Amino acid sequence: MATPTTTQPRGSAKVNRLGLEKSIYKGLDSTLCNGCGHDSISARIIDACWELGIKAEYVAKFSGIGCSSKSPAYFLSRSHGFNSLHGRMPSVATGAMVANNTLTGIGVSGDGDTGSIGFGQFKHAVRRNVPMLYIIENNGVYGLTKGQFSATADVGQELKHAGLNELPPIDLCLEALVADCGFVARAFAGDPKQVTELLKAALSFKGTAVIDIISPCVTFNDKDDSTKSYSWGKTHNERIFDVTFVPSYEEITVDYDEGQAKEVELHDGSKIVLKKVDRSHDPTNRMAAITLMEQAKTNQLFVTGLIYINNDRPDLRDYEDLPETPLAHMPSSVTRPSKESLTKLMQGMM
Amino acid sequence: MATPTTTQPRGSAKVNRLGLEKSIYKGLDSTLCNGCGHDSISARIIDACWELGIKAEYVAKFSGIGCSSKSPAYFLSRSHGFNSLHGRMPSVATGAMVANNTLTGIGVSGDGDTGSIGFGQFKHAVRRNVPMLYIIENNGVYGLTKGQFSATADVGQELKHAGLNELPPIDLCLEALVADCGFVARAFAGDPKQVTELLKAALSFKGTAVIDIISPCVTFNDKDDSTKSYSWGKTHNERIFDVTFVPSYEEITVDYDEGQAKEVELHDGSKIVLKKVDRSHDPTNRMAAITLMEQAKTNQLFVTGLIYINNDRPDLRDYEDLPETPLAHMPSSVTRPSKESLTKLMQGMM
Amino acid sequence: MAVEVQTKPAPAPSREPIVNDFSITIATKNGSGSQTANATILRALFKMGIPVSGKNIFPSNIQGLPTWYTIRVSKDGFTARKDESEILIAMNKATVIDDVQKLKPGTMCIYSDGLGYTPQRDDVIFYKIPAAKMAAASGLEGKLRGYAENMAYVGVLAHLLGIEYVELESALNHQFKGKTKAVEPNTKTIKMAMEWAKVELTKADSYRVERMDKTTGMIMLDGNTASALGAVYGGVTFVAWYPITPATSVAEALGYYLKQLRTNPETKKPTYSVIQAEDELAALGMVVGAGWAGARAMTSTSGPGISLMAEFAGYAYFTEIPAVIVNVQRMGPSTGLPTRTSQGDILPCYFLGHGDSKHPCLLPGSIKEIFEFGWRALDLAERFQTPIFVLTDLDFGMNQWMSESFEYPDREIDRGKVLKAEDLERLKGNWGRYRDVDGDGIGWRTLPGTDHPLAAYFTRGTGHTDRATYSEKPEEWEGNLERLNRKFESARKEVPAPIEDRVTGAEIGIIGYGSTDPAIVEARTLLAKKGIKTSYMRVRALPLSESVGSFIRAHDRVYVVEMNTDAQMAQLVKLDTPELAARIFHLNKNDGLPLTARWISESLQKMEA
Amino acid sequence: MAVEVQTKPAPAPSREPIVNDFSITIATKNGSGSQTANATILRALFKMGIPVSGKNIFPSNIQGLPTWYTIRVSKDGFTARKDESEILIAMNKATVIDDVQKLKPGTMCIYSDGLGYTPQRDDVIFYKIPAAKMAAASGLEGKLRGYAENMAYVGVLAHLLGIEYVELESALNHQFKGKTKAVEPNTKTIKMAMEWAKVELTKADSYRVERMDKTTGMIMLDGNTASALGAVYGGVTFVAWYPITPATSVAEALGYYLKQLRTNPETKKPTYSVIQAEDELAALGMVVGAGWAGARAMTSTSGPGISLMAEFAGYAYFTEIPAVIVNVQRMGPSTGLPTRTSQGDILPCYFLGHGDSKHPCLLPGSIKEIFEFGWRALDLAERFQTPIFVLTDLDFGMNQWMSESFEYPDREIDRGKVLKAEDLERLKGNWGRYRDVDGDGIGWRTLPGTDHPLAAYFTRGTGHTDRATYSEKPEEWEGNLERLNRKFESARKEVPAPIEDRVTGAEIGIIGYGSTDPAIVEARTLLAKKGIKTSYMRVRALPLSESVGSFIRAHDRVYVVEMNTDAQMAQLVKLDTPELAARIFHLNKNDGLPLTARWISESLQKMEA
Ligand SMILES: Cc1ncc(C[n+]2csc(CCOP(=O)(O)OP(=O)(O)O)c2C)c(N)n1
Ligand SMILES: Cc1ncc(C[n+]2csc(CCOP(=O)(O)OP(=O)(O)O)c2C)c(N)n1
Ligand code: SF4
Ligand code: SF4
Ligand SMILES: [Mg+2]
Ligand SMILES: [Mg+2]
Repeated sequence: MATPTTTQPRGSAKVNRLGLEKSIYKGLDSTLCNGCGHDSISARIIDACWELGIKAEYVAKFSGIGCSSKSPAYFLSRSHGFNSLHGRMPSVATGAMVANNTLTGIGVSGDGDTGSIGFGQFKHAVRRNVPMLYIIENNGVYGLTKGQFSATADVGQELKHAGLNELPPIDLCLEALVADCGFVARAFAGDPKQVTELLKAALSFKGTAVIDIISPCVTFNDKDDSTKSYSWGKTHNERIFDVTFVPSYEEITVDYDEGQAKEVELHDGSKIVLKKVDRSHDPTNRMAAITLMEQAKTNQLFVTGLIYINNDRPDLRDYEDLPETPLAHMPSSVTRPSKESLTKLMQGMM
Repeated sequence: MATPTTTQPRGSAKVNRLGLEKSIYKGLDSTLCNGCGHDSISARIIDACWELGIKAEYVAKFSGIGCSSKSPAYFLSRSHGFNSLHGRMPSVATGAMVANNTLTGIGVSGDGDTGSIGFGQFKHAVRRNVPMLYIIENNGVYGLTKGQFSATADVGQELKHAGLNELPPIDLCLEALVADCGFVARAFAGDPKQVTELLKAALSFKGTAVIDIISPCVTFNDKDDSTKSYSWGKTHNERIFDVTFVPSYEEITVDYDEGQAKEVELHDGSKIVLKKVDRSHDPTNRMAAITLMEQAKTNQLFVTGLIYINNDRPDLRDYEDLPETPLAHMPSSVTRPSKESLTKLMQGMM
Repeated sequence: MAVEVQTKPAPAPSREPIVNDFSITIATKNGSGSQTANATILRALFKMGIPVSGKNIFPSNIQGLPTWYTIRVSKDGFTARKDESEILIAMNKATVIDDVQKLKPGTMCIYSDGLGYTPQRDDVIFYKIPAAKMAAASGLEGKLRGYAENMAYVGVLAHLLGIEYVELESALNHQFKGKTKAVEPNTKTIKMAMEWAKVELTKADSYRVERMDKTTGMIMLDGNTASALGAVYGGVTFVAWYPITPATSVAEALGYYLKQLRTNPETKKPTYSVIQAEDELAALGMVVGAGWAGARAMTSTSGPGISLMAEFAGYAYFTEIPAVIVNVQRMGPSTGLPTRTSQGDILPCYFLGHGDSKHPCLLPGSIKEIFEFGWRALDLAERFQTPIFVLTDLDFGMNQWMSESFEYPDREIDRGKVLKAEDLERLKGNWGRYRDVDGDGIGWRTLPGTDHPLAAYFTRGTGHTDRATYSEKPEEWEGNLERLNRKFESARKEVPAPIEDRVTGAEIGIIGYGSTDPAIVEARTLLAKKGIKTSYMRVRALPLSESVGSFIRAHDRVYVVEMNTDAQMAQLVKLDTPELAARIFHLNKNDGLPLTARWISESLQKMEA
Repeated sequence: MAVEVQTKPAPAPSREPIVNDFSITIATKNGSGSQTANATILRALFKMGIPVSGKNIFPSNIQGLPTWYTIRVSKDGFTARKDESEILIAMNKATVIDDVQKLKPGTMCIYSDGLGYTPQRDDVIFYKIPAAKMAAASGLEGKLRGYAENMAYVGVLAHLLGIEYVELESALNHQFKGKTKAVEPNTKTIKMAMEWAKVELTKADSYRVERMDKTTGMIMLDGNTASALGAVYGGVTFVAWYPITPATSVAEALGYYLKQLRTNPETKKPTYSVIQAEDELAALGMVVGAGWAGARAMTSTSGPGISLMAEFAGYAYFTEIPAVIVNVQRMGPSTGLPTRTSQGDILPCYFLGHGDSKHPCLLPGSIKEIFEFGWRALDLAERFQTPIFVLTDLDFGMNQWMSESFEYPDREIDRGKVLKAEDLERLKGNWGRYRDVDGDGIGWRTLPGTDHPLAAYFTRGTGHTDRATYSEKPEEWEGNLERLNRKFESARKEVPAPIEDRVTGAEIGIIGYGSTDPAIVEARTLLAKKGIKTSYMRVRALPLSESVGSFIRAHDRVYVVEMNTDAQMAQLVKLDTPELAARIFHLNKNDGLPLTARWISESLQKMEA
């Protein structure tokens, strides 16, 4: 599953631009089931961070509860991790990202964690534009509690114990869009190249970047007719773009025909190059993105790629007008007003 | 504010088809502020129920917490009321509507109640298609706690203490649409005719009928430049239709030009007649509805009327395959299986 | 086939056969399908008339982490966990060294050759079995082949202990509901393994089983099934729930049995509704809504769900809406150990909600009682118009227990005080929702949809008069709260009373509850052997019965045995009988494993010393 | 103008002037703008050097329902509520009859002619004032005219009691920050009313005020402002909150003062962040996230919010993340009486969360202490790496109190045990997040972003080793919980100790806490007058100090005075000192109104009898 990309050090280079080997970006051994989609996403996160030369010490990992939410233990062992409560990752990440504005945030959640119990927090975090990568490892099922339906299960989906699902699915990309998310993507865990490139782009995005990754649960929901299975994914994955991420410190070397590709520049000067594959879609057009997702939902299409990007929204750190020094490191001399100020206040209250 | 409609008893008739005077449909005296939009909505609920000849004893009223959520005390005193917890009206109504499938449910919530703390429950209730009228009395502010921003406040909205809002608003109609709601409408509390007709239509709808009613808070958010103020509403209210509701037991007498109106028939045989007013909009087209709301949100347009209607989704009572006898009245002879059945079970476990 | 048997005789001196009195631990990996094998052994023993119990010590993981299944075989009928096992079946490479380490001298170990393990102890009898080869010979493929490995140890164990093949076969038939296709490959492997063992192994240990008649008329099942059945026979009509270990199987069993027992035979329609909510706040919200509208409504959850239900629990307490909340306790605080047992939610449930809230809690102490309290809880909830918590735990809920057969409810379903339209007619509408007309603190309620112009009232979490209208008046607030306390006192008398075993001459009393009962019962026999007489009171509900006081008064020292960190029941006992506090001692432990008789008896002796 | 003055002399025999010792109740409607008027009276009296306190008894409504504002004037410095007022200003038609009914003989009532009320009692002195007319004469329009009616009673009262006009004027200037445009219409009306009263009224009552010097150096403010200021001077850097009465003004004051005091003068950037969350679950989640990342983080809420915070509180307890939660208590259970006071969340906060969770709670007993505990709570949270609850209540939080000036914190900000990159270098990475290296149960933590390859650890609500890796091992679980209990015991010694006033020869002890302190202090003087000596211990935190036990031991009977239904503190005291339980008595009342000295003293005497 090696994923050669433009940003990876060339040739036989075993170290990235920080001079680190990829193994440095690993985590503990996974305790998920063999073949679980979540594990391949962890591998892609490791790839992306290594390739980008991200300093893991400045990354904070967040998750809720579920098999998916366990995965932050399985990548970036040099990063602080916060395995929070079921559905509450968004609020925790909000607090942490405001407390220290130098951190890069990576959140991993599940479809149950985000779509059911955490739905409100998810929508509000997106609305606030909390600067973080928000990955949903979407398997249409509750893995850790052994196979109940999640809210992303398709109508007609069947599970061993839970039977047949009749309720319409929540489409988390559509939900993110409607909540004014500036970076919305969908991918398939079984498509390593696309996942890695999207992760890299998302990690450079300023604001909440939501990636809904269909990540098969091999134990409870991998029957061929499930839209969240490997075989469905493999046969139905319809990439709208061939995505390539070009970090700010590299030249674009990927070649593409004019007119067939679109370049989107991010705040930090990096670029996303989108080569059109099949249908024509303008990811900078919000209405087009909504329409695409709505169609995909109605027709059970598995379109993947960068659905929407908008660089223009302020993020939460802008809204909060954060100073350069992280709140976490604000010295006491700054945080405790002077004795005189108190005396003055007291006089005003006399 | 009397609202003559086709369904109201003609002439000087003081009683409806159940032979009841309108006063029977009143509630206690309101304790809301003079001029509060919520009170005029209560008056419209009274109108609608009286005009339809609904038997109040079979209605259950639900609400969360807020000024808006107090209002069920101020209409239909013959109906049981359930003033629940902040943001939790949807779950309570879900349980009650399943427990007794003969009840008509009227829920009243606020923008804070539904859009902040109750956002997840709102979306999930809509997804389940809980059979009920779900009114949001939307004033863009927390009234009862004295003037904080709610999540529907527009960018640039100013409040005395809270300052300036910078976060993008949640559009509750759009949210309902995306959650597969089959009846989505927007109205203005200062437009009695439209509110009443929409309420009547919603009360006859099978499934969740969401009406987002802009309902000015005269105490905390009625400045002219607020999109939730009376003056804004009056000047910007752009009705997309002239809505008339014709109950099943009446003939259509309202006249309209062919081609200029659309008739939508509901499950119970009643009809909604929509006379086009301004822009052309097909309320049976989901994508059109989403587009309209998205446009309205982006351009701060105040389009009102029936945004979307879809009679085809099963409601929660269908999903649950409820029997004719309400669960609440299931006799013990039915609910306690026989002694023999237990003996047999026990033998199977020996 | 290469067979290795411990040749040096183990240093066990006597070699007298040990019959029907030992524990077996089967160490495997999670998700390896060993449950069927273990259940087969358990059931075969059970059907041989031998008292057994089976406990699964499993990780919070789906596949791959270590799992230990323990079967206790006890001619005396003890079902508590024991500190050690005499027989180890080692099937997990990751733990085999540790697992063997824990064995006492003279015990035995069956291990798979697949582990690449070489025994390092000579005071334990080892039997190596070619599990993988046997499984290959089964002709099964893929995952199923792994499962067959498990049947290999079943066969070998059966041979060594003398478990009857016919009982193994019928156990498999029972599990697979007679589906030959599923049963056959398993029986085939078992037979093969038994044959192999007969030929290749020399029995060097002293453990055996023998048919008895101690399980006649008994059933075997897990507590969550009992919970579900209790509710089914209690006439539950509405269930809302959210998945959480170890409570999930309550709702799943409800779904299963309701479908079976409560589908209208004519219309094929359910006479109930089960909804998977989006979280626990919504689950209890739905239950409260349904209970208000007149359904018999319940939910099931565990620790984190309890925390999330706090606001609604307080609401239902104050607005007086019936609701049943089954809490299958797991280890907390926080996410804690989701697959380990504890009794840590006694205080949190009793006082759930802000302000002065409190709730009756039922504390079943056996599987049979879980069934009984399943239906009684629904009656009590409607009678007292209040949330009723039923607290079991993971040990009860998810493990296999032998139990007396359940008794059909001995009284009619109690729907509590509900006024119908005709009652209102009779009363000429002169009623108040929260009026205490009967002196028990319980008002009469009406249900929405009641066809009477004066039936309606307005339910609110805010202060109210006895006619349910809004009130902030100090006297009315106080009066209402006083009535609620009166109602709580009425409940004290109606909830299941403690069960006592007073022993004449005993200075020591033991108070216990819930799943620790089997360990306490056994500990008392251990203590008795040491000449220490003990009385025993098993409390079965909160608020505590007044008889707790007289029990304490009758003894010099009373030990409250429980499985939590903060001695929660001991605290409540002291609160109710402060004047006796000096006699009350904490005997609590909370490491995730069910208490053992030995721990109780030794700790008590230490404290006595 | 028509003036009606009580002509028949009231039956008061002596007619000695009553100076600086009475209460005034102003009965109005919510939203009628009377706050300004009442605050003006209060402040003018305060600036005349007379001890005063002001309490608003208001409804959960924005406009129209009855509101009573009570001003106590007490030359002896008592600030507790009194059971009755001697002066009634009746401005609300809906309540005037009831309000007058409550007056004792010999007292007085000023009422507006707008009520259409005719006095029915001849044992009370009535003054009718043409408030509407005076307001009309003010020249103000609309809403403002209504407000002017309020200034009419200010003027009349000022005349009758002798409140100095200059102080009224300067009070208005203080309130309107000197804005003449706002001040003027009010002073105009006051002057007019004073003039009118001088001419038209004959003083028939005996109440008057006289300048004193008892408030020099004192400040006047509400407790929520004190809370906010405490946090500001405690160096708070992150606040997340959700609006709820009566806690909202804590966050609002935080916003106000942080902006003023903590904006970087050069960059104009805030050195803090305040976020209005979508609910209380998110509010505490944000605080926990921020605290984990190293911010000094807090939230403020009330009852329902506490319930919703249960899961996160347990999480933060178990993962050991600092957080401060200010709970401005209101009446529960459930929505209860959102605008009435109570001390009903003692148990719920102490035990918040499922499993064996518990939390230090600070219980400030004065406005000054609210400020002090505001900053100390942040220190304690970071020192003990745990949630710290600060419990005040509506009475403290939203009412106007006179207070000693606040003292600047007497010690450096304590950021607790945090390892930096250089520390890790020194330790060669040999550290464990949950390792008890100092014997106080508190481990060392690192913050995310620490530039050292071994700085990271994984925070989880599940069982963990002292290196924060996942563990289900029984010994590790137990060991961790034991350490947490050790840490809790360390906290017991560090939280604010009780304050005692032991009286020699006193058989009776009183234990109290929080906002009931003024009533207890006054009650003790009443009791002393009856010859009943009492000692007093004001507890200031949970877990309870060990000195509580010795206090109880030193007295025969100890009364725990509190304002809740279930005598929650008394329960905790008993739990900590069960051997003394027989001496501990409950003296609790919970009707939504602050306790009065008379109630305490009479109830105690009744119980003594
Ligand atoms: C408050 C609470 N309720 C329930 C649970 C039990 N629980 C653990 S994981 C989970 C669902 C996880 O599903 P998803 O987010 O889809 O993750 P997956 O395991 O499928 O990756 C649930 C319900 C919990 N931990 N906390
Ligand atoms: C759990 C909880 N948190 C906070 C509150 C306080 N509260 C009462 S009403 C309200 C907001 C109401 O706003 P909205 O729903 O918009 O209703 P409005 O008053 O504007 O009609 C809040 C936050 C509460 N009652 N419960
Ligand atoms: S149960 Fe499913 S989601 Fe969980 S680890 Fe296994 S495959 Fe992955
Ligand atoms: S505060 Fe606003 S929302 Fe509340 S009653 Fe008054 S006008 Fe209505
Ligand atoms: Mg999932
Ligand atoms: Mg609002």
